[in-house]
Amino acid sequence: MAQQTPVAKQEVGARDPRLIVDAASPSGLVSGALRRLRGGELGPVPVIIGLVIICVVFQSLNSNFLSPQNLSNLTLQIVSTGLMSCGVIMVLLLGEIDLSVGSVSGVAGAVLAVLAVNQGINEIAAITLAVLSGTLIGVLHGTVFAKVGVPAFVVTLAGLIGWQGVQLYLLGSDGTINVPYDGVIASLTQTYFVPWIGWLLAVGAVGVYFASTFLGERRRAAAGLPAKSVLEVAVRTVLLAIPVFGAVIVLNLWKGIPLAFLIFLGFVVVFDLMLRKTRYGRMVFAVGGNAEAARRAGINVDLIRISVFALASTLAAVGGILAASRGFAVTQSSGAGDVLMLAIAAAVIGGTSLFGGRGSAYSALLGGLVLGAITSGLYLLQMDSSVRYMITAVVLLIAVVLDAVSRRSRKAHARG
Amino acid sequence: MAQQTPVAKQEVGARDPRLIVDAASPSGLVSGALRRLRGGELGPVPVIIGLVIICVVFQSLNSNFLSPQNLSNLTLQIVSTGLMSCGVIMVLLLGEIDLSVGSVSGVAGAVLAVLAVNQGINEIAAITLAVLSGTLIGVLHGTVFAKVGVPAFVVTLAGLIGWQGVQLYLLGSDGTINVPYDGVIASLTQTYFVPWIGWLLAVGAVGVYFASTFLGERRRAAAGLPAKSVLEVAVRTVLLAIPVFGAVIVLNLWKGIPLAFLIFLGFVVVFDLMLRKTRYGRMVFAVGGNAEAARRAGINVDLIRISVFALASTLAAVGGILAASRGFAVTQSSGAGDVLMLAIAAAVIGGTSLFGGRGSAYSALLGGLVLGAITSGLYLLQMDSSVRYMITAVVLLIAVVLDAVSRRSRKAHARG
Amino acid sequence: MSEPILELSGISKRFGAVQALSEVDLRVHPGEVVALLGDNGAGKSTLVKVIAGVNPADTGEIRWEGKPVTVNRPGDAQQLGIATIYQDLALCDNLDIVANLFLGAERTSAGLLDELEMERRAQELLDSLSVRIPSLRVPVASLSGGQRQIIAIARSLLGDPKVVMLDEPTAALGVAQTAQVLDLIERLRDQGLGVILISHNMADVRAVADRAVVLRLGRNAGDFRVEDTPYEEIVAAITGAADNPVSRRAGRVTVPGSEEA
Amino acid sequence: MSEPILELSGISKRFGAVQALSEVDLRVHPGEVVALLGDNGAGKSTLVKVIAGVNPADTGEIRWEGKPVTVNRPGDAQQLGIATIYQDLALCDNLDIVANLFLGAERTSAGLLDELEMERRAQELLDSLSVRIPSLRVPVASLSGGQRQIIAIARSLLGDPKVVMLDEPTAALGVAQTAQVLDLIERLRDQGLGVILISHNMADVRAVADRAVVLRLGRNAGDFRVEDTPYEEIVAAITGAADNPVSRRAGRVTVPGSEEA
Amino acid sequence: TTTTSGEGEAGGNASVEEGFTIGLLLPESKTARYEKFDRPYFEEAVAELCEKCEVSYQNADQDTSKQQSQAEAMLTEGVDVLVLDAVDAEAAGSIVQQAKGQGVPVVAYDRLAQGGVDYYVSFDNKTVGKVQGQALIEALEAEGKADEGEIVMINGSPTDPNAADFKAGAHEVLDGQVEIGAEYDTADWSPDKAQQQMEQAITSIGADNISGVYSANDGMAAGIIAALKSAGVEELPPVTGQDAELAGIQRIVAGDQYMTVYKAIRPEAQVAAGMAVALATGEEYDGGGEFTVTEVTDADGNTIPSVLLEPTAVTIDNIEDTVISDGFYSIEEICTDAYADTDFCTSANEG
Ligand SMILES: Nc1ncnc2c1ncn2[C@@H]1O[C@H](COP(=O)(O)OP(=O)(O)OP(=O)(O)O)[C@@H](O)[C@H]1O
Ligand SMILES: Nc1ncnc2c1ncn2[C@@H]1O[C@H](COP(=O)(O)OP(=O)(O)OP(=O)(O)O)[C@@H](O)[C@H]1O
Ligand SMILES: [Mg+2]
Ligand SMILES: [Mg+2]
Repeated sequence: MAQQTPVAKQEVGARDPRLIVDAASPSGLVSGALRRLRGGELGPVPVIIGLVIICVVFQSLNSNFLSPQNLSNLTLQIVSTGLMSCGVIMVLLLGEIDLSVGSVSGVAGAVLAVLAVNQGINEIAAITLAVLSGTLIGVLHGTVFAKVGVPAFVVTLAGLIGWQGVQLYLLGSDGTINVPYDGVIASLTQTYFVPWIGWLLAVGAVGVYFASTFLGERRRAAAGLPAKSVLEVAVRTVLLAIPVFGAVIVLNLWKGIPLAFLIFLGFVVVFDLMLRKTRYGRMVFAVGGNAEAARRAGINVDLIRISVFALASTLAAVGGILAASRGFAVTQSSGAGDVLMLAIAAAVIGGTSLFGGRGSAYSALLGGLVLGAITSGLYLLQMDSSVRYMITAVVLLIAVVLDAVSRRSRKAHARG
Repeated sequence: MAQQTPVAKQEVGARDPRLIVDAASPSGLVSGALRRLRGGELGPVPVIIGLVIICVVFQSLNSNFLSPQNLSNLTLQIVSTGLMSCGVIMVLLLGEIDLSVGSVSGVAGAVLAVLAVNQGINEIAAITLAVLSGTLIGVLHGTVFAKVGVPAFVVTLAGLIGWQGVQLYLLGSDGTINVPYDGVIASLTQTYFVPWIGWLLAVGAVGVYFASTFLGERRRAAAGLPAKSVLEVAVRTVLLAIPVFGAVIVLNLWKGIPLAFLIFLGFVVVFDLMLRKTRYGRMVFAVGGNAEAARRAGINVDLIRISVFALASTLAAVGGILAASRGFAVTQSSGAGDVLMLAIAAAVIGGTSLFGGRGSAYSALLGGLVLGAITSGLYLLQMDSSVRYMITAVVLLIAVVLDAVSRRSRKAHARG
Repeated sequence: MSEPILELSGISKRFGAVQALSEVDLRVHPGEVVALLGDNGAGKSTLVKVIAGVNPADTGEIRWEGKPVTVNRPGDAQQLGIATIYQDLALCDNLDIVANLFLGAERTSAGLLDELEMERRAQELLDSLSVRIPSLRVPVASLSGGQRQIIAIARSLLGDPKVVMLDEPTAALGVAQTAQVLDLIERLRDQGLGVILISHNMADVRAVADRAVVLRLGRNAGDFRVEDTPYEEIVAAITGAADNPVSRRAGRVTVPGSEEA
Repeated sequence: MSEPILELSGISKRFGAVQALSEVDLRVHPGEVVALLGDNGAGKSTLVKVIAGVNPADTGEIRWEGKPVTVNRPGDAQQLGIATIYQDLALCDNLDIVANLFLGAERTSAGLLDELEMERRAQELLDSLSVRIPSLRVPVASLSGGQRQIIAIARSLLGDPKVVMLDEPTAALGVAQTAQVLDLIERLRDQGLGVILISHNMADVRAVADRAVVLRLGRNAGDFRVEDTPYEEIVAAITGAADNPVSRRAGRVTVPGSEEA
Repeated sequence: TTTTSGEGEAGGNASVEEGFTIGLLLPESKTARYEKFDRPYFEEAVAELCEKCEVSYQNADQDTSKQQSQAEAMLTEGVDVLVLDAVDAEAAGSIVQQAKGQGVPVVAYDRLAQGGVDYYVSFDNKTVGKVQGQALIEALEAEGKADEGEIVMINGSPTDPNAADFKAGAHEVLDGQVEIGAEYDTADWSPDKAQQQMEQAITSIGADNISGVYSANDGMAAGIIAALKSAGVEELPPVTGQDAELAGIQRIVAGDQYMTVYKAIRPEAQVAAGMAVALATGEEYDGGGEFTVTEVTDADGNTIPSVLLEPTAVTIDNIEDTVISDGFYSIEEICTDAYADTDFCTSANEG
């Protein structure tokens, strides 16, 4: 009765026969990419496609949309909220939420203005103190959350309200404080780099990416581990180089690369490296994925939580400082309104999960660009606010539908 | 070498010897309550204690705080946001979030005002249509979330923005529409019941509670299942009767029980029963606890999700209608501002988890009362906005610290 | 032999870059216990999920009582009469034991949940499986591993299934509970149900299974009458080699002194 | 015999209304494999978590190499040299296999994670346990039950522990993998480590354990030399009765025809 | 079986000798004027008229339902008269109704609350918009650019009904006189949003084509000027404003902002105090010889005795005669280090 199929004896450690390997050829790359597209494993690609669609549509409606001037403005418009997003992402990775980033940015702006303008302290010292005030606030939030056990939502809601009170109090009865047009603070957003610096940075970044990836894969191959082919590394480098060089060309057509945008990009890159390449980042992901497992692995979960909230508030403070720099003023409504919602939304649109353990620092950049492009385009088109609100909603949905659909097909595959 | 301890043979189904049973005596009840307090199993009790502390402090600072007039106002002040909270709780139980409740309440108000005032449609018909518009919106949100797979945060964020646009559009350039002072709509919040009706309702509610609990426990005992003693049922009934009768006495000292507050209470009670006693409620908890397990149990997860979003928007619409009734007007800012945050915060403060699967409809009432009491008390004390914001934050934290600490001790016990 | 109640042919299923199942066939007759065996990661649970409608197959055919059917949702399988105990149990940690047992099949009276009736039935059921659980009203998150598994097993007995699939049902169970579950499987067979049993415990398989189907790296690797086949042959089919850690270990233990470092 | 490396006395632990452990004692010597046995819900995993510092005991004393110690956090136990494999595995589902293996003990070079080195070590380790996993860079959420368990076991081998506690390590493992893990336990013993093994599989226990400590309803219910004690006596201690489902089943299977309905 | 809130007797039985309580409800805390000027001026004026009187104060943070709750708290406290600066004049009807129900008279302050108030004192919102528009046209004509280029209009919040009044007033003047190249409503009156809108307007119209900017208030003017500066505009076009915020005045001094609307808040507060005291003591308010009482009809057709004050456009030329001579700001406050070497400050310090 037995009908045994003969199975060849296989060496342990040999490549698993079930693993579908893409050939190291151009056609293999393409078929692999298609397979991943269908399987929803493409990471940020759907959102990038959404962004491209938004750009094409707006450009066809108003030819100024893709003009160097508008794109240059766009890069500056997203900086402040983008930095807050970057901090929010850290908190979202933990599976928590920070509602206070807007208020904290406002307080930091107020601290900066009071110190630098009213008290006449050296601007650089004032900036440092404003950033530190953000850090302190974050440590406070984190401690109440991690040590006392008040849900992060409530802690940071109290922060949202309370720091707004502090901001109003600091600004006093005059309300608005003007920041000088020509100081260090203003220069943060008023400085543009001359073309060759832009090119230097771009070529440097792409070169470092290529070299590190290429060497890394070579070392992997040498160690007998699965590695990407030279072709794939080259293709990836080119895919990176296109937007980077494109951005440099466009920005150089206007005033050059804005310092503030570089600061933002720098934070994104550093945070990305920190999250992916350091023990600290690994621990953040672990706590967000399964806090109890992380605790059992000997990770000091409370410390991670406190530090993440501290980072989030620090970044919010930096965002507040750049907002003050860009508006040449700190007002009682700095950081209020929909700043918080935009910061969280950028993170989520960029692909960071609200449920913890999944996401990347690049969400801040991508999501920020999507939201910034929508706003920028709609302002160019000049519509009634009621219509503008409705269209914003629709465009927002369109930008994420592609991502949602591909994610959904992955979810159908996920283990329950 | 073997040193076996003799173990008596035990009947399967007998009470487990490890289970600590509180004696059915007054001292047993007290020791049981203390044990639960230490173990953090007290449900809403810590928040109630927090509420009592807030009341005592404010009363000592301003003797009008506990005056019948202020308490009567308080009951009306929390109704509109409380109803939205009730809907938000449903969504939170699913482990999702609804950012659109404020905007939906505004749209419903606008629909109501446009139909009843501008179009002159019968007020009751207008109310029905406004509620239905809320339901429709909810179905739309739920469908995009459940079927297309866009994260609920993004769907309802688009809702938050888009429905505000619709509201502005409906209200047109005039902006505010006044609702007549003497119509059906206005009477929703302007009606108070004469004393005996209040007493009738209170006695009826307490009586029904006692009878149903008593009979239920008798049936359990008869079926050989662990049941509460008559003493415990009596104590619980008294603990319920104190606030209920107290509220009736106080409200009767002013104008009587407000109809709007009864509507709110009615929704809370009905939603609580629905969540705890019906198959639908069970399914909501199951989806919130483990959506994949619910799916494997044959539950139509998509349908549950859509229905929950529909309920949330329906309740938001009802909240919007009551807000219009209380303010005699629908404005362009109806439902905007911190309405959304308050609705979610009330749910969380009341003990509903942001992570799904844990919570109760009573959170809306409790959390609403905490937030309402803080606001009301601080208004009585008359402070600068800046100071008021700061104090609100501190009081908010105090109100939940007790709950957090007791929850934390439970969490330390939880299986990872 | 009677017509098979459930028959799969050519089932393939891919996850991303992994081909978890390739062209798998399986038949179950009424009143038959089929053991589905295979190494870790061989694709057993994936096959169960295909049949249960949790993860529908990419290609392949499912026949139920001879007729082709489509099983795209868990509800489809339940309607056919397939009850499944998943390896990961699929319990709602926030719900209590009674709620988990009756999930999706709650008893109601007058539209409301009949908690009394459900709790009574639950108590009966668990007693019959000789598990001791201090209280039926605690969330299942606080239960021990074996207690959780018993809850999952008890659940499948509530409906009136024609085929029961058990994915490693006794993995976390104590000796007494394992014996009860094996008794249970025999009772199910005697009632004419088809049973698919996944287990790594050869003793259990030999005790209750009629036929053993072996998967290896996602492919069929043998179909044996359990009674007629020596233990070593089945293990060799599972591991894919006659010289495997099991036989090595067996050899070593019987010849003490020949241990390698 | 040498001084016990780990000694517990009078350990009690309560969860809400359930007294999960009452006055439990336990000793482990270097180079000794102690099997911790008991029915489902007897309190075995709770005891393991007490020792590992996950859920500290309410009362009772822990001695390490003769000296009293306090173990309030998992870090404390790790510092003493206790490695633990939990029954619920405690993996981070969102992280990949390599990240899970090295969680809390990542290898770095120049401040950055040394992924290459970690992946190499991981591959070696898993090969030595003869598991086949298509790719080491998939999130553990997508692994099969047995694959997940092997990851958890492999983790404990990375440190340099003095006592290893394994809570049902082979429950989800295939026959080959189980044999490997038993080999592994013997290797650990031969290296002079103390091992606490929880298992419901009597065959495995008999194969590797020196001593068996039985828990019943949260209390000590026996301490046997495995070699000298007949199977039935241990089972009777576990179930608390000589007449239990195991013996009934054994009796019934050997005398066919005497089945009850 | 139900009772509805009954009408009480309108106030009028308090006396200045014994003192009474006046409730002051202001709409928001995010523009400087309310907490910095309206409240203290009003308290001063009351203290002058009635030594023993108390002023009970609340700020609604731009939220109608908050204001309603605050009014309720005051009625609970037992105030004798309410002075109400409504967040939303129309929606304030419910507050007026409730006050009347308890026999508490109401003075509508700054904005004409519906529901039949007893007195009204204000700078008319529409007039403010007209003053802004007029000033902008004058500036353009002075530069001879009235029919060159386009102007950009940045209005207030689309959800703030007062913003609609300013906008309507401005349009009345501007429409037909100048070409409006772009127009935006700004959520929350947010300076950041105003800045972004201005940037987009610059992109679509071109910086050189913008001859002037209508900004509904000073806060947004800050953002607008930031956008112009960032775009590298050297010669800023005239930018309007409102509220005479200190930062706004400083920008005017520095030559960045063209004008702001100054409302002489002190007389407004004095009139309101006089009306409140008169109502509480049951007398009639006659303007005390300084102000003329006219009549205004509200949307429900009630005739309200009112005092209407004129808003003033403040430019670099009349700062001294307005905000400084009224004691609104001192030279020291305006001429901080950053503005010390502007023409205005150097001449002010010399003179
Ligand atoms: N959702 C998924 N995504 C990706 N890969 C998956 C998924 N589910 C299963 N796999 C892969 O498919 C293969 C088969 O897994 P399956 O769970 O069916 O194994 P199994 O035979 O049940 O093993 P075990 O005996 O360990 O339970 C494994 O290699 C696993 O990694
Ligand atoms: N966090 C907790 N909260 C409440 N009760 C708990 C908790 N953890 C365990 N228990 C209870 O303590 C008892 C012992 O559980 P434990 O997990 O130690 O059993 P076990 O001996 O490991 O059983 P198994 O063999 O099934 O794994 C069980 O009745 C369980 O319900
Ligand atoms: Mg499996
Ligand atoms: Mg266990």
